Amino acid sequence: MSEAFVTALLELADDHLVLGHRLSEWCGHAPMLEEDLALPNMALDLIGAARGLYARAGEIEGKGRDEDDLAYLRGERAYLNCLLVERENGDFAQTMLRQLYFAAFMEPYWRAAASSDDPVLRGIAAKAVKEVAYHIRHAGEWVVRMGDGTGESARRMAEAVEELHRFTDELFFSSPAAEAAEAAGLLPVRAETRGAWEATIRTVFAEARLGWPAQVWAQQGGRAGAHGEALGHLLAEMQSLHRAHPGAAW
Amino acid sequence: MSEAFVTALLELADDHLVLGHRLSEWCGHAPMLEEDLALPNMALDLIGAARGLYARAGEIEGKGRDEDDLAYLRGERAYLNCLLVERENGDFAQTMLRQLYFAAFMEPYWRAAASSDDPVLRGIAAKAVKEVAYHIRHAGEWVVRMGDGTGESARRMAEAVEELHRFTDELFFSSPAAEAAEAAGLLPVRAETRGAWEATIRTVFAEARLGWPAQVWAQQGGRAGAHGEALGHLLAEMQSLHRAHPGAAW
Amino acid sequence: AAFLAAFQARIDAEEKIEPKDAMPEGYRRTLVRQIGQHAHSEIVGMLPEGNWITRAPSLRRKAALLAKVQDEGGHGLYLYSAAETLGVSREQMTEELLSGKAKYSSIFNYPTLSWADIGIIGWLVDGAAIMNQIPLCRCSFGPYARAMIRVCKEESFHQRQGYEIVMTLMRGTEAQKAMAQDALDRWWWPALMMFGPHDSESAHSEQSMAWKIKRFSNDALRQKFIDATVPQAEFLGLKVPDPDMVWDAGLNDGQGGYRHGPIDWDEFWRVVKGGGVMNRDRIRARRKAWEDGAWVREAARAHALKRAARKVAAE
Amino acid sequence: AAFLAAFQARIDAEEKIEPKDAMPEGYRRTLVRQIGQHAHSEIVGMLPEGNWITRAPSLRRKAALLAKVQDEGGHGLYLYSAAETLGVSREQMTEELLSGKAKYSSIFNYPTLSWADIGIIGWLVDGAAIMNQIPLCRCSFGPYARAMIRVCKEESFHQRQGYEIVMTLMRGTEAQKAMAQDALDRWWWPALMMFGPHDSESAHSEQSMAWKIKRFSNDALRQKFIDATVPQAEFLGLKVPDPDMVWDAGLNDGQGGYRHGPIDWDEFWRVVKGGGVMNRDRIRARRKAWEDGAWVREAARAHALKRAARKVAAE
Repeated sequence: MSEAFVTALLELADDHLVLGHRLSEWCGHAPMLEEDLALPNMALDLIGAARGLYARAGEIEGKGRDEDDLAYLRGERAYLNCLLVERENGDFAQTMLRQLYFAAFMEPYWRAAASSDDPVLRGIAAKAVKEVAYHIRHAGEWVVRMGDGTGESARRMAEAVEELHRFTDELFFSSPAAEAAEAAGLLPVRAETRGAWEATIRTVFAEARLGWPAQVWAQQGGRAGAHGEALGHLLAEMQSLHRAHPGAAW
Repeated sequence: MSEAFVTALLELADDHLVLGHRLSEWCGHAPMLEEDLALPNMALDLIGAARGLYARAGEIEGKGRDEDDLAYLRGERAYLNCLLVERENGDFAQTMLRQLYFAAFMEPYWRAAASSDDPVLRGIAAKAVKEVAYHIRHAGEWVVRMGDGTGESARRMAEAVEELHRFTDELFFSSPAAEAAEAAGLLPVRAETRGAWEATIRTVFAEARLGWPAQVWAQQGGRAGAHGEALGHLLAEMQSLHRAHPGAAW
Repeated sequence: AAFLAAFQARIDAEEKIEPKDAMPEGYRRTLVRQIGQHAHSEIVGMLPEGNWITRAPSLRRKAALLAKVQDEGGHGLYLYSAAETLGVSREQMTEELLSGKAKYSSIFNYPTLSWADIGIIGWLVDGAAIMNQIPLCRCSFGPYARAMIRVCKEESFHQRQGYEIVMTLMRGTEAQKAMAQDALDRWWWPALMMFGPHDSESAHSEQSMAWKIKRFSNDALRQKFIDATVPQAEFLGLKVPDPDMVWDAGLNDGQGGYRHGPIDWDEFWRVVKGGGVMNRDRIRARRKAWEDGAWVREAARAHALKRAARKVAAE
Repeated sequence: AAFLAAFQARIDAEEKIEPKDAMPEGYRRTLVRQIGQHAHSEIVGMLPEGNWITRAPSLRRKAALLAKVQDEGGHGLYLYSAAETLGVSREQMTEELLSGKAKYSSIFNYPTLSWADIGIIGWLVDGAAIMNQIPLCRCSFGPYARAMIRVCKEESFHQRQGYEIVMTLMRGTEAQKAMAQDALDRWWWPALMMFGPHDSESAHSEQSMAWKIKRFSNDALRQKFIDATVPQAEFLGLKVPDPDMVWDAGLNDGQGGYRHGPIDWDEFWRVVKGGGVMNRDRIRARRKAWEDGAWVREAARAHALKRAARKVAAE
C-alpha cells in the first residue's frame, strides 16, 4: 500500500511542480504588469503544494529522499505528471485555459481530500483548496475576457480549446497506484470530480461564448511516464544546475 | 606555453561547437528544404572542426580529457567562445549574417593557420578552409537575397546588422593565451585577418544594399568566459543528458 | 483498353515507366499519392530525431545524428523531385501535408522520450523502412525506383548506426540498459504497424502489385522484418515486448519463423486518423517552419526577379 | 517667487507634498523622471534574476526567487501608481522605456552568469538599493515616500535572503565558493556605480537635495554602503576585488572607513548610454512582452466595454 501511495503522491506532486514551472516561465514576460504578479503567484502556490507532496512522499517511502532528490534527480520517464500540465505555454489563451482546466479539477479534488486518512495530505489540501479557488476565478475571468473579447482573442481561445481539451480526460484517470490509494481512503477518487469539473468549465465556456469541443482524441500516458516531447526539455533546464553539482547543498 | 596553446585551442573549439549547435537548432525548422540540408551541413563542418580542436587541446594538455570531457563538463564560465556565436538564432536574417561574419573571419584565419608550427592544426585548417569558403558563399548569397529582396527582408537584414555587428570586433581580439600561442607561431594573429574580413563583408554588403553600421558599442568578454545570458541555456540543454549519467559511454 | 493492356505488358516485361510516357491516370494518381506520402514521411521524420540533436550525449553521436536527420531531408528532396516529374509541385504537396490532406508515416506521431529512442528508431524504424523500400528499388516507375536506390543505401547505414547505439547502451550502465529496453518496448509495435494493415484489410494493395509499384504484401514484409529483428534483439540482450511471440517451424513455407501476437489495430487507426499524442505537434512544427519562412522564400523570389531584370537591362 | 518660497518653506518644515498640492514644474518633472526611472528599474530588474528561476538548484530557492522577482513587479506597480498621481500614465511611461527615452538602473544591463549571481545581487544590489532608498522614505513627495516604505521593507528581506544564498555557497563545495567569489568579482564595481557619479559630476543633485527628494549625496551613500559591506564580505570569506581598498581612519569625520580605489566611470557611462552587453536584450525582452501582450490587453478592454454596454442595456 505505502508504495502505491508514494507513487500516487508523486503523480500529484509532479503535476504541481511541472505546472508551476511552466507558469514561472512567464515571469517578467507577461502581457501586463498585473499578470507579472498573478502568474508567479499561482506558480508559488503550485510549487508550494509540490514541496509538501514530495516531502510527504519521501517520508512515507523512507529511503531518505527529500523534496529536491525527488524533483531534481528523476528523469523524464520517471515523472508521472499528466500531459496537460507539461504542455508548452503557447500564448496567454493557452496558458490561462490550461490553468482553468487544472484548477477546476483540483478544487473538488482538494475538497474531497479533506477527508483523507492521511493527516499531512489533509493539511496540504486545506491550504490548497483556497488557493485553487482563486486560480479558477483568475483563469476563468481571463478565459471569459479572451473568449468574449476581440475577434483575434476569440480565435485564439477557440484554438486553445482545440489544442488542450484532449488532455483533460487524463485528469480523471487513476493509475493502479492511485486506485490503490483511493481504495485505502488516502486519496480522493479522481473520476468522482468529473461532474464538478465539467460544471465549472461549462459555466465559464458559456460566459466566454466558447463551444464545447465536439470530438477530441483524448490523450493519456503521463501517469505511466509516457510524455510528449516538451517535458524532457523542461526537465533538462530545470535540473541542469542541480545535476552539475552532485551532492551540493544550496 | 603549452598551457596557453591549450586555452587558445579551447577558444577556437568553443566557437565552433557553440555555433554548430546553434545551427543545428534549425534542423527540421528551416524556411525551405534546401536550407534543412544546408544548415546541418555547415553545422557538421563546425562540429567536426570543434572535435579536432578539442582532441588536440586534450592531447597537449595531457590530463586525459577527451573531446567530450571538454565539451560536456565545462560550465558557462569556462567556455571561451566569442559572444557572436552564442547569440540566439533570431530569424533567418540574423542566422545567416552571424554565419557570414564568422566564416569571413575564419577563412583568412584558417588560411594563415596553414603555416602553424602545429602539424595537427595545419591538418584541421586544410580541411576547414575549404568548408568555410562554402559557408561564406552560402551565407553571403542569402545576405544579398534578403538585403536586396523585399521590403520586409531588407528591414530584417538591417536589423540583423544592428543586432550583430557589435559582436564582430571581438573576433580580432587575442586573449593573453592566444597572444602567446600566436607569438610562438602556433596560431595566426587574429588582428591580421581584419582586412580580409572587412573586404569580404563590404563586398557582400554593397551587393546586398546594406549600409555599414556607423557607430556600434563593440562587445567582448567571451574569451574571459564573460558571456551573455543565452549561453547558459544552450549549455544546460546540450549537457543535460551527458551530465545525468556521469561516466557513461555513449 | 488496348492502351491499358499495352501498358500492363510493358510493366510485365519489367520495363521502366518514365515521366514522359503515357500512363493510366490511376497509375499516376497512385504514384503521386505514394511518393508524396513517402516524401512527407522523410520531412516529418526529421522532427522526432531532431528532438535529440541538441542533447546528444557525445560529440560523435551529435554529428552522426545531425547527418542522419540531414539525410532524411535529402531523401525528402529526391522524392519530391520524383513526384514533380508527375506534375505536382513541391509547394502543392507541402500544402496538402500542412492541411492534413496528405498523410505521412504514422510512426512519426510517436514521441522520442530518451536517447535510446534514437538508437531504436535507427535500428527498427529505419530497418522496417528498408524492408519496405528495397522492393521499391525495382518499382516500375523509373524516377521513384532510382530515388529509392539512393535512399536505401543511406538507410542501411542509418540502421547499422542505430543498432550500434543500442549495442553501446546494452554494454553500458544499468540505467542505459533500462533505457534501451524501455525504448524497444515503446517502438516495437509501432514498428510492426509500419508495414500497414493485414493483407486482408489493405485497400490499395492488389492494383499496386499488378502495376509493380508494390512487390510484396504487407504481411510478407512484416514477417521478414520480424524474422530478421528478433535474433538481433536476442543478441543484444533485449526482450521483444510480445508475450505471444513463438518460433513456428511451419511459417515461411516450412522454413520457420517467429509468429507474433495480435497487433492493436485500433491504436494504429487512431494514430493514422490524428489521435496520436504528437500528430498535432508534428504538423504545427512543420506549419510554423513554413509560415515563419514565408518572408525568406519571398525575398529569394523577389531578388531573383530583380537580378533577372537587371541582367536584361544590362544586355 | 512667493509661491516658490512658500513651497520651499513647506519642504523645510518637513511637510509632505501631496498630488493635489500646487508644486513647481521642476519639482514635478524631477519626480516624474525619478519615480519613472525607479519603476522601470524594478521592471527591467525582473529579467536578470528571472533568468535563473527555471534553473534554481532547489525547490526552496526556486520559490524564494520567484517570490522575489514577483515582489519587484509589485514595487514597479506601486511606483507607477505614485507617478500616475503626477499625471503620467503607465502606458506613457512604458512607451518611454521601450523607446529608450526613459532610463532604468544601469546595473540591470549586466548578465547573470551563475546561480551565485542571484545571491550576490540580493546582497549587494538590493543592499545598495536600500541605501539609496531608505532616505527616500522621508522624501518630500508623499506618495513616493509611502511607496518607498513598503519597498524598503521587502528589499531588506531580499537582501538577507541574498546574503544567505552567498553564505550557503561559501559553506559548500570548492566549486560553489569559486562561483560566489566570481560573482562578487563581477558585481562589486557595478554595485558601487549604482550610487551614481561622484558628487562633483552629478547633474541633478543640488536642487533635489534642496527639495528633499534626495537627502544624501551619491558619495556619502556609496561610502556608507562600502563600510557596511566590506566587513560582511570578510565574514563570508570573500575578497572584495579592489586592490586599493584600505582602511582609512580619517574617513567619515574621523570615525574611519574603507577608502576605495578608482571607479571606472568610462564603463559606467558606456553602459548607461546603451553599450552594456545586455542593454539591447533587456529592452528587446520588455518590448516583446509588451507587443506579444497587445492582443490580450485589447481583449480585456473590448470585453470590459461589452460588459458595460450589456449592463446599461439591462438597466
